[in-house]
Amino acid sequence: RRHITRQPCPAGMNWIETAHQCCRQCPAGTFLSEPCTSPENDSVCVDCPAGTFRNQPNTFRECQACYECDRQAFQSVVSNCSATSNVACGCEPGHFRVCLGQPCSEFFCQKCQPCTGRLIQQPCSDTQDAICDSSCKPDFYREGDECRPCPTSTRDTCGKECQQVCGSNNDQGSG
Amino acid sequence: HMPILQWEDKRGLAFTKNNLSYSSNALVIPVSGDYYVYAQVTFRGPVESSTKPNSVTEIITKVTDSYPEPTQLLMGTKTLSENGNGWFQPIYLGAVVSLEVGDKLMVNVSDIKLVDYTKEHKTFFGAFLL
Amino acid sequence: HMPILQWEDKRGLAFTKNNLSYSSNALVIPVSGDYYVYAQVTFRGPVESSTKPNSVTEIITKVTDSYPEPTQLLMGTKTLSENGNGWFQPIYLGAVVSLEVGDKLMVNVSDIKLVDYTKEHKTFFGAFLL
Amino acid sequence: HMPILQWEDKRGLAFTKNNLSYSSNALVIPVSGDYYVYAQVTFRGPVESSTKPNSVTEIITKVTDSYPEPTQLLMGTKTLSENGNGWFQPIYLGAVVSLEVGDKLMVNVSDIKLVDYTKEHKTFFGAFLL
Repeated sequence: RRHITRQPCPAGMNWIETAHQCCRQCPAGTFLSEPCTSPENDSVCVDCPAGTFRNQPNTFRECQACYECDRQAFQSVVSNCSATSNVACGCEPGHFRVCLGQPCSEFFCQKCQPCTGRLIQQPCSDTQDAICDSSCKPDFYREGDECRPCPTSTRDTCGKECQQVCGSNNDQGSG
Repeated sequence: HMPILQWEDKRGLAFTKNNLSYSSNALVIPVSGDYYVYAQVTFRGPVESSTKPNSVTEIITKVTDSYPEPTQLLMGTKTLSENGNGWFQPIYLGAVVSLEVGDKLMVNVSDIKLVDYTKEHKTFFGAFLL
Repeated sequence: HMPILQWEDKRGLAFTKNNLSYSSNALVIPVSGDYYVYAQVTFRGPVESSTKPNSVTEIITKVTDSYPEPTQLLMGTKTLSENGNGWFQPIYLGAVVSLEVGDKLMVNVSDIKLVDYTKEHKTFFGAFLL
Repeated sequence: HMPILQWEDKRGLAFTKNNLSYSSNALVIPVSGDYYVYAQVTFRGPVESSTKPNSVTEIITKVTDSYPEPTQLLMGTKTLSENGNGWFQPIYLGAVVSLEVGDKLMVNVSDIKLVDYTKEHKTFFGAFLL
């Protein structure tokens, strides 16, 4: 038998070593269960079992296992795995992505900073932490790099900074 | 004992051959001999429900019907120095061990909630006869 | 995709045998079968031109001519907690995978500038048929 | 040179077969060929007599009668970022190397006092002919 060397196959067909010939590719969402017996007849393609997918036409003997979203680490499912596409994950509300290198296929979901006592310049999004205004909101005074609410009752201690911001309010309040 | 990991043995890259079979969380040895046994577990954190661990441990153990106690074959243990935000720590183990037909191989971990199960190529387990 | 490592396949400890050949950065599979595939990459820093990475990643991938996307076979990813001065971080990966004749195996890394390629015994890549 | 580790080759999980023998701290190669050689060393600290190291290193070396200098086959080196209190750091190495009959394989470490030799499944060394 003339040894059939591996020839390039026409478009939409792949060389199948075990069948020693070109066979039609299986469509996305399926895998090659049985190669064709001759280039004319079709390969036997079977749907990807649940939890697996193939997003391209192929002659693989199995489908790729779907990834899973890391629910315990605050990830959420953006789109479920289907026979033709892998799962897509994002971050739960109140969290944003911290990428491990580019492309951002590996990432953590970190808690957004709360901007307590400040105006929010840019709200937290899936891909970026919130950006807080540097100055404190009205009725808040600065202590270190935090913004604290003005004391409602005179019993609370009110340091110099607090006096400056909240002092005038107190007089009116208790007047 | 430490919790035992469960494994996918059919879908994707996973497969069992030469009648090395997988049942109730263990690889079952079909033929006595020397095997190269290996496993990688990728640990990651933080996860909401668990406190910050200071170490992670992976152990490949053998259970033999004729002996009540599991035998620890290979162990990798690593302290964590990450400072609170996200961390990843893979541990790979592999060596030749003498096994008898019917022996069961399992992977135990210090804390199952810290195991990154999301991708089959980050956490895996296998063996082959020499 | 992540950058692909290039390998020395002739001098020193490197060799290719049993017509497992090396061409354009990939090990080319000559015979279909199950292979134990392994690679170690030693990462080190700091290197002046790159910012301090928070992690390093090594992935062994498979490319098949007839499929447009590479398949990730094995991945090791580790966050770095070293505080700025000199650091070293080896990542070893190894497992049995089913490969077809003509498949190509490559090693991708998160940042090629961080790879310590100065010594062949610190960063290496290979496979053998079972 | 770095200190050489000594190994238990009889009791417990240790064994030598296919006349791969162990003498004066080295595995002696009985038959020329390609071997998958591997070793894991678990380092731990602090130990009272040694200052806090900033890194640990494991090297598998080959000594050949016909060549005076040992050849470094595989090396794993890792900086330590743990902050002083108890730490563990396993290093696994494994690869295929071409060996001649009579070659001796040894494992060297940066500091023998830091090696956790207490359990055989934490620090181990072996090879098998392909």
